Amino acid sequence: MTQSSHAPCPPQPWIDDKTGTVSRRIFDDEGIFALEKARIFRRSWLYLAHESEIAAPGDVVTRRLAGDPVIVARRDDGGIGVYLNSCRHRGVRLCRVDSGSMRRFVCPYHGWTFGNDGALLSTTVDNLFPEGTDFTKLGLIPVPRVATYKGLIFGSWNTEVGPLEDHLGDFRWYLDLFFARTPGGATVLGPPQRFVVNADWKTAAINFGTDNTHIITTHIGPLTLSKTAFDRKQIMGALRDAVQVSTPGGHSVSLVTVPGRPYAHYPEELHPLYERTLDESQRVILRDLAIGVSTVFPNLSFIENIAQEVAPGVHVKGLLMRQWQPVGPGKIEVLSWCFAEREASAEYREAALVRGVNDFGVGGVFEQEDVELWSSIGDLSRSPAGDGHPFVFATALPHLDDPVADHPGPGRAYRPFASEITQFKFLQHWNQLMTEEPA
Amino acid sequence: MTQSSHAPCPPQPWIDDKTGTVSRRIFDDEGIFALEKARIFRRSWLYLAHESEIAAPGDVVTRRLAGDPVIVARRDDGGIGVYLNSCRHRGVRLCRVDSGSMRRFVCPYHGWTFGNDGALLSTTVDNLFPEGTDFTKLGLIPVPRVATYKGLIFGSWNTEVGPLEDHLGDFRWYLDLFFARTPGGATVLGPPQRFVVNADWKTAAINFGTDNTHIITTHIGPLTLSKTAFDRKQIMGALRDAVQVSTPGGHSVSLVTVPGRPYAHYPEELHPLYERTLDESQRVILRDLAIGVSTVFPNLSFIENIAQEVAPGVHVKGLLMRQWQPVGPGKIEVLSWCFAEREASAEYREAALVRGVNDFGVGGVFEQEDVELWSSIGDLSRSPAGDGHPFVFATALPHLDDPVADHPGPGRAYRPFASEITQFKFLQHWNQLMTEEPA
Amino acid sequence: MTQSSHAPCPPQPWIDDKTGTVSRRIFDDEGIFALEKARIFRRSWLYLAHESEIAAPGDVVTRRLAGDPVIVARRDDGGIGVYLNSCRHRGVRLCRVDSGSMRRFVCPYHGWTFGNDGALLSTTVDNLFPEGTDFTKLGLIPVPRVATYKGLIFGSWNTEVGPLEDHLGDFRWYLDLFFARTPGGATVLGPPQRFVVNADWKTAAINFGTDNTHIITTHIGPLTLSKTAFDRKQIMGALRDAVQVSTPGGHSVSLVTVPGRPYAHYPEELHPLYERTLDESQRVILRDLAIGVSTVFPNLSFIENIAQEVAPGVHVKGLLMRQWQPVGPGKIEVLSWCFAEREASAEYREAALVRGVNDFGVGGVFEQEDVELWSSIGDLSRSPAGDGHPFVFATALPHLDDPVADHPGPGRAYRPFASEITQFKFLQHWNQLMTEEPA
Amino acid sequence: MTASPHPTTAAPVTDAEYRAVCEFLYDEAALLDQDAYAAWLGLLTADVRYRLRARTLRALDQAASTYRVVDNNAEELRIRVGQISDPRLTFAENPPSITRRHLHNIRVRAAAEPGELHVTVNVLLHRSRGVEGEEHCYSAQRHDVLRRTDDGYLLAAREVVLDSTVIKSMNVSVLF
Amino acid sequence: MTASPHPTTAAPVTDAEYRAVCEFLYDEAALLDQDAYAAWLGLLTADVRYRLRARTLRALDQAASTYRVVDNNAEELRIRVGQISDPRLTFAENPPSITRRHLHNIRVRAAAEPGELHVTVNVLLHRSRGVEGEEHCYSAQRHDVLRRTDDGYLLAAREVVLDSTVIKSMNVSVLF
Amino acid sequence: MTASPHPTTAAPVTDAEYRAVCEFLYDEAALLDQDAYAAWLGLLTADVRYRLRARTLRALDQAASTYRVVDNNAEELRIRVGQISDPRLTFAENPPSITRRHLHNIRVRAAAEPGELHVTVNVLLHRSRGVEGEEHCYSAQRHDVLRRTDDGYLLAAREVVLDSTVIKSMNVSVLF
Ligand code: FES
Ligand code: FES
Ligand code: FES
Ligand SMILES: [Fe+3]
Ligand SMILES: [Fe+3]
Ligand SMILES: [Fe+3]
Repeated sequence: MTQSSHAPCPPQPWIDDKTGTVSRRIFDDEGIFALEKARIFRRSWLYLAHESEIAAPGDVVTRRLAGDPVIVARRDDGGIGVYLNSCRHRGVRLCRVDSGSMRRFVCPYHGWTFGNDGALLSTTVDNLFPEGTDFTKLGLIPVPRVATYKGLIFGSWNTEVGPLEDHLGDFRWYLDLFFARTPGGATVLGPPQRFVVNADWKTAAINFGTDNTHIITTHIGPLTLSKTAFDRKQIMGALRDAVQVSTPGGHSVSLVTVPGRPYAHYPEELHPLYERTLDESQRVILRDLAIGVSTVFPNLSFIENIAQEVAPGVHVKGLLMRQWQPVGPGKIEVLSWCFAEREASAEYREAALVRGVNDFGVGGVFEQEDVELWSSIGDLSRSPAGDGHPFVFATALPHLDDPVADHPGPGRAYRPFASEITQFKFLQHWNQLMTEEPA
Repeated sequence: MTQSSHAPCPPQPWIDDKTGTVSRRIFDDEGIFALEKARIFRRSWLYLAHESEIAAPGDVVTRRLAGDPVIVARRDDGGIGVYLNSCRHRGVRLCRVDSGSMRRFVCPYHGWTFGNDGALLSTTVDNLFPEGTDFTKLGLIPVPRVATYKGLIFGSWNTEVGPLEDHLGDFRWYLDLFFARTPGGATVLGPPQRFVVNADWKTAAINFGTDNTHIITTHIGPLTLSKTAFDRKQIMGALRDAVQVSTPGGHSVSLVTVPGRPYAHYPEELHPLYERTLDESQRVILRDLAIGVSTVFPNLSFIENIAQEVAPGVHVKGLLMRQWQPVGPGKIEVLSWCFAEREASAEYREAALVRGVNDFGVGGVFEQEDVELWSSIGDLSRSPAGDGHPFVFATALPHLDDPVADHPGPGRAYRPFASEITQFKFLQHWNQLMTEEPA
Repeated sequence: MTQSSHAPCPPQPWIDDKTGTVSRRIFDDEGIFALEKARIFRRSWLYLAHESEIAAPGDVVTRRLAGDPVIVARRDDGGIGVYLNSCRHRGVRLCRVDSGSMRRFVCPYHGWTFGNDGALLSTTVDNLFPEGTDFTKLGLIPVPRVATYKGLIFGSWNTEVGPLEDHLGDFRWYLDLFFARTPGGATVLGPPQRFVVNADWKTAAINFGTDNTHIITTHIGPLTLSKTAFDRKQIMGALRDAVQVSTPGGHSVSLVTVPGRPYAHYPEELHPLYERTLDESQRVILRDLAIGVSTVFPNLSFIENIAQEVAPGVHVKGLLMRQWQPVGPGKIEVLSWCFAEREASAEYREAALVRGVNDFGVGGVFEQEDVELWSSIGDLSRSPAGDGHPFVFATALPHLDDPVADHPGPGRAYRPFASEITQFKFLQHWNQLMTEEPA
Repeated sequence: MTASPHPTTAAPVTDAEYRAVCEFLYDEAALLDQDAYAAWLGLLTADVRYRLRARTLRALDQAASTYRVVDNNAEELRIRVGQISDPRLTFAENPPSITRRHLHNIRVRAAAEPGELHVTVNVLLHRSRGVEGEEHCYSAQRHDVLRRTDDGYLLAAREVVLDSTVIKSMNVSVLF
Repeated sequence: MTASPHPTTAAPVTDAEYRAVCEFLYDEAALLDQDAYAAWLGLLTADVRYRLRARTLRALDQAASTYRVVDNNAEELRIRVGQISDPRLTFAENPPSITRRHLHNIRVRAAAEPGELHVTVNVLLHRSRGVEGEEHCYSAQRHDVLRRTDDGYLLAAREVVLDSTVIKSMNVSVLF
Repeated sequence: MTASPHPTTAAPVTDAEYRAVCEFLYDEAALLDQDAYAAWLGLLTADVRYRLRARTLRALDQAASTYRVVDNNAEELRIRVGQISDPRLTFAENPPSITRRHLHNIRVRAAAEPGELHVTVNVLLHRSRGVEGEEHCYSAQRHDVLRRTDDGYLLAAREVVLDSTVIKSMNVSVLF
C-alpha cells in the first residue's frame, strides 16, 4: 500500500510552549506519519549500523532507511557502501538476508550483477542493449550521504543535508562516553533483536530521552526484586542529584551518578583505557556513572543500565542501543543491539550481553513493561473526546530556561531529574521541523 | 489508523421512499462509516452497560462508546461515572481489564491517580508543576452525558443531546416489558460474550428490528429440530396475528403472541410480580407473549425467544441483549448478554442462561446462521455492477401508512408480520440523521 | 473497505518509449490499482472459466470478474449465464461454493429463488409486494457481455465492449495451437489451484508474456536437475532460433521449436488429430514445438513447458493456464488449471496433470522461484529514492520495429528471444488504455 | 487461570489404558474432521453433556472468569449435530467448515466414578471456511469424561474452554 | 471430508512399535526442520511417492474434492530436494524457510503389505520466511506408509492434504 | 537450522520413563498455563538455567545464527517469575496473558550426566492478551534437561529457540 501522503494532518498547534502541552493527535495519525516521513526521516541523518557489524570486506547487513530497504556493505576498498536493496533492472530485492558475506550482488531474476561499490558488472545480455548504452549509469541506487562517527554509521536520503558532525554536534561528547571510551571503541555483541510494537516512534524516543518519572512506577518490579549495585537510599539520593541534558538538534541524555570507587562497576582491566581515552570532564562523569539513557534525534536511543550483582561481588552493566523504526502510523519495529568495549574480555562481553537482554529488549524485565504501556496509547489518542485535553508536559516549564551550572559536559543540563524537560525539548524540535517550510 | 473521515460517500439518494429501495453502497463503505460516526454515534445516546454489572461501589466494566474505550464505574457515592479510558497525563490506558473492582485508577506509566469520580488525586510529582497549576482541571475526560433507564445505562459524547427519556420515548413501554417487569428489574447473567462479525451494523440492527421473513428460511434448522413450546400450526397462526411496532426515533419491536394459559412459559413464582409491576395494557401482551425481538436505535437489540421444553413439562425462554459495536466499515464486534428477572430463582437463571447461549450468540444454533449470511453481504455491496439494482424493501410500502388499531401498546403497530415495515422505517430514520444538516 | 478510487496516481510518464524505461511506481500503487480497475478490468473482456468446467446443465463455478464475485452457470437451455453472486433482494451471497451442480439458486436469507437463467422464480412472499410489482425486473444482476472462444469463456462488465473476436483478434491462431488443436479441444484436469502472491498482476503478466531472460537464472534449479527431453546444446540452439510474437491488443506468445520427429513429445494417438484440426502454418509450429508461453491481455497466461522424461522413453508436457486476479495493490490471487486434449487417454491426462503441477503452480519447482522474486518488488518500487531510476526494458528498443519474416503465424514476431520486446509492448498497450480518455 | 474440574491428584492410568484413550480420542477427532457425524454420535453416552466457554480478562489478583458459549445436554447436542449435518438445515456449515483437530498434552486420570476416566487435552482446532478460504485456529483446553463400556470408550462429558476473550470467528458452529 | 487411503479397521500396532514409529517420525521431522536434506533422503525407500493436495469448497451434499499441488515419484522428489538444498539452485529456499513440524494424533496400523505400516498424522507446519519474518502455519493431514527394514523404518509414501482451499503462502517450497 | 545442544545418538529411554517424562511436561505446562507460578518454581532445580533465543536469516550456505532474548540463571529466573506473578510489580502480565502450551514431538534421551535426561520438545504457545483479545501463537523448539530426584523430575535447564526472526508480539513476558 502506498499513497498515505494525501491524508490530512490534525489541527495545529501540535505543541503549546506556554502551557507545556502536546496534542494527543500527533501520535498514531496517518497524516502526521506521512509528514514525518517527508520532513524528518527523508531529510535527516539516520542511524544504519555499527562498523563492527560489517568488519570485513564483503560483509553486509540489510536495514531500513526512512522505511526503504537498504544494503549496508563493507566494500572491497574498505569503504562503506549503502544502496537501495533493489535491482536497478526491475526492482527485485538483491540481498535477501539479514546479514552475510558477499562480494557481488547477483540478482536472482535476470542475473544483473553489481559490485559492492554499486557498479553494474554485467547484465548477462549486454549485447542486446541499444548501442551506446552507458552501463555506468545503471549501477545500484546509492544512499547519497553516508558518514560515520567513531564506528556509528549514519545515512541520509537528503543530498543537501549538512555534515554528520553538525547533526550530532555537541552530543558527540556523550556518544564518546558510551561508544568510544576505549581506544578500540565499542563493538556489537551479536545481531540485533527485532520486534514489533504498536506504538508511535516518538513515544519510545521521549521515553529514552528521557522520561525519568516512569522508572519507579513502570519498573517497580525489577526495582523491587533485582539485586542492583546500590541500595534504595543511595538510588534515591542519586536521582535527586542526577541531570538531564539537552543539546541542539533534539538530542538528550540523562545521567545518574553515585560517588564512590571510580568506575566501580566497570571491568577492572578497562579503567586505564577509560583514563587514557576520555578527557577529564568526561572521566568525571564516567567514574561515578550509575545510569545513562539517551535519545539521539530522531529515533536512536541507548541505555547503560544500573549494574547488577550477578555473582557475589561481581557487577555487570548492560549497554544497549535501540532504533525505533517507524513502519506505519503508531507502529514501530525495534532493533536492539548489545554493545561492549572491544577490549573487554570474552567473559565480560558474554556477561554484558546476558545482562543487556535480561533487562532490556523484547525479553527484558524492564522493557516488557514499557511496550505494554506505550502500545495502549495510540488507540486512545484519536478520539475527538480528547480534543481540548492535550497531553501534559507542564513539569518541563518551571526550569526550561534554567539550566544548572555544575555539569561538566556540553549542552544544557537540568534538574530536577523528574521534570519533563528534555522530552518537551525533543517535541519542540520535532515541531519545528514539522512546521517550518523547507528552504 | 485514523483519518478515514476524508473518504467520500457513495452517491445519494441512499433511500428511495417511493420504491422502497435502499442503495447497496451504504453497507461496508468507508465514507458512510465515517459519516455515521459523526452524525449518529458521536451524537446519539448509546447503550453502555447494565447497572447489575457494576452493582457495588468500585465495580467497573470497560466498554466502547462510539468507538472510544471508556470506563463505566460505580462511584463511591453510588453514582455512575463514565470516562475515556485514557490517562489525562499522556494517554495510557488506565483500566486494563474487562471488568473488576477498583476504587482508584492508578496509571501504570507515571502513577497519576484518579478517584472513581474522575478527580485527579496525585501526579506523584505535584511539586514539579508550575505554580498555580489547577489540578482540578486535570481529571479524567468524562463522557459528558450519562443517564439510566431502569437499570440500562446510556451515555453520549454529545453535550447537546436531549434527555434520554426523549430518546427512548414511547419505547420505554416495551423496554419495561422485558427489562422491568418485576419490581427488581432485570439482571445480567454473567459477563457478555464478545465476537467479531464482518457485517455492517445496520444489517444486524434491521435483522432484529425486525426481519420477520428470514426466520423460516435462515432458521429452518432449529425450527425443524428444536422442541419448541408450540406446534407448527400454532406458530403459523401466531405469526399471522403478530405485529411489528415502530416508535419515533427508529426503535422497533416485533411481538408474537399465542393465547393460552397466562405467562405460560414464565416461572410460576414471577407471575404475581408481573401482575403487580406492569400496567394492564402491558400485561395483555406479556401473558400471551411467545417471541419478542427488537432494535433500540441505533445499535442495541434484544430478543426473548420462543420457549423450549428442556425437560418434560419444563419450559424456558432466553432473554438476550446484544450490542452491534461498529469497529470499521462492514465490521462489528458483538457483545451479547443474557438477562433474567432479579427475583428469578438461581435454578431458573441458570436455565435461562443455558437457553440463551444455546440459541443465540456466537455458539447459538440460531445466530450462527445469521452471521454467516450477514457477513457475505459487504463484499457484494460495493460493485458498480450493483448500481441501479438497489436492495429491495418493497413489501414495506403497502402498509407503511396503515397501522393496525388493535395493538394495546404505544407507537404504530403493523401487519402483515412478514412485510419489511419496521426495517424500512429504521433506515428512513438513519437516512434522516445522515442527510439533514445538524442545527 | 472501499473507496480507494480517490487515491492519486504517481506522476506520469509511466512509460518512456524512447529510453525503454518504465516508472517503478506503477507497481503496487493504490491510485494505479484503482485506475486499472476502472480503465482496464471493468472495460475489458476477461477470462472466466472453461466450458469443460461446467459441462452439464446446472453446473456452476464461482469466480471473480474485475474483483466482483460472479456465478458462471451452465443454464438448463445449454447456454452460459454469468451473474453477480449476490441476491437481488438484499445482497447475500447466493452460490457459496467453488463449484457444484444446482438448477436453482435459493437465497438462504429470505428464500428468494432464481433460475439458472437469472430469472426470479419466487420471493416466498410475492403477495406482500405492492400491486403491479414487475418481478421480471428483479432477477439476478447479469454480466452484460458473455462470449466464448472454442471453450474459453470470457465476460465483461462493459456493455459497450467490442466483440470477443475483435479482442482476441489474430491471437486466436495461437490459442488454437494450444487449446483447440484437436476436434474435441481442450479440457480442464480438475479444479484450479488457488494461491495468493504479494505481486502486481503486471509483473506476472509480463513474465509469461514473455520474460525469456529469467529462465536460465531464476530457473537454474530445474534446468540443471530435471530430465528434460533435450540436452543443453539443443536447448541453447533452440533459444537462439526462438521467436516472441506480439499481436494487437497486447497479447503475446513465445515459441521455442526444436526440429526433429514431428510432435515428438505429444501422445502418438493425437498426431492425426492435430494434422486434421490445425492448418498447415499451425502444424509447422506444433510439430517442432518445445515450449510455448503466453499472456492474453490483460491477466490470462498459459504455458506448455518443455517435455520431461517421466519414465524411460516416455515424455510428457504439462499445459497450464493461470489467471492473475488482482485483489489489491501489489496483490494477486492466482488460479492455475492444468489442461489436456479431450481425446487424450486417461493415463496421458493423469501424466499431464502430474507434470503440470510438479513444474508450475503453488508447488511447482519452476513457479515457486518466480513468485518469491515477484513478491519482493512491490516493497521496493515505492521509494522516492527510485525516482529517476526507472525499470529498464532497453533491450526491447533495437528490434522493436524490426520483426522477423520467417514466422508462419500472424502478428509480429521478433528475435532475439532474450530481448524484452513483447513485455514492453504489453506495457505500452497498458499505458495507452490507462492514459487515453475514454470515448 | 481456570480451575480444572478434574482432580489432578489421582494417579495416571496404565500405559495400555493411556494408549487406548489416545487412540479413542484420535479416532473420535478424525470423525469430526471428516464431518462423519452419524458415527460420532455413536461414541456418546446417552447422558452426554457438551459445554464450551471463553475467557474474560481480569486483573492478576481478581478471580478469573469465563462466559458461556454452548451448554448442551444430550438431546440438545444431538439436535445441534442434526442441524449442522443436514444440508437442508444449515448454512453456517453448508458448505462445511474444513476442520482439523490437533490434540496435545493428553492426560488421563481415573475418575471417582468407577469405569470413568478424566481426560485433559489441549486442542488447536484449525478451521477454513467460505469461498475465500478464511482460516481460523482456535486454542482451547478440553476436559473430557470417558466411560468404559463393552463397546469401548464413550464420551460422557466434554467441557471446552477457549483461550480467547474475544472470539474472532463470527460463530462457533464447529464442535471441539 | 476427504477419504483416507488407509483402512481404519486394522488393529493398532503394539506399544513398542507405536513408540518406535513416533520416534522415527519425530527424528525425520527434525531433519527437515534443520534442512538436513542429505540425511532425510536416507530415510526414503527407493520407490517413495510424495503427494500434496489442497481442498475445494463443496456443498455438504456434494462429493468433497481436492486439487493436486505436488505429485512426485522418487526421482522427482530427489530432484526437488536437490533444488531446495543447493544454494546455487534455488531462491525460494535460499535463504531457507525456518520451519517447525508439529505432529499430532499419530495413528499407526499394519498395512496389507507385510512389513508396511500405515500412519496417519495431523501436522501443523510453521514457516517463517524472508527478511520481514513473514509467518505462515499450514494445517494438514498426512498419510504415510512406512516400511520396516534392517536399517529401521523407511518412508515409502507420503500423502499430504492441506486443510485449505486457498493457499495464502505464495508457494509451497517446503516439505511436509 | 540450529544445532541442538543434545546428542541424538543416545538411545531412547524406556517406555515407562518416556511416559513419566511426558506426564511431567504436561503437568508442568499446565501450571504455567494456569499462572500457578509458586507450584512451578517447585519443579526447578536450584541451578536451573532458562534461555530463549530467536533466529536470524542467513543464506543457505552461511552458518545459521540466533540472537539472545533471555538468559536467566536460577536467581534471575526466580526474580522474573516474582515480577510477573505479583500484581503490584507488573503491568505486562497484569492482567495476565491467557496462555496455552501445546507440546509436540517429545523426544527423551539419557544424558551423559547420570540421572539427567535430555528432552527435545516442539512447542506452540498460544497467547491472548489485552482487552481487545489480541492473539499470538509462538512456534519454538525447546531443549530441556530434566533431573531425576526423590521427588520426581525437576527441570534443570530449558533452552528455547523461537522459529521467528522478527518477533511480532511486542514482548515475551511469558515463559515457555
Ligand atoms: S530484476 Fe534484477 S536482473 Fe532483472
Ligand atoms: S501517562 Fe498516566 S501517569 Fe503519565
Ligand atoms: S437477501 Fe436473498 S432473499 Fe433476502
Ligand atoms: Fe522504561
Ligand atoms: Fe435470525
Ligand atoms: Fe518463470
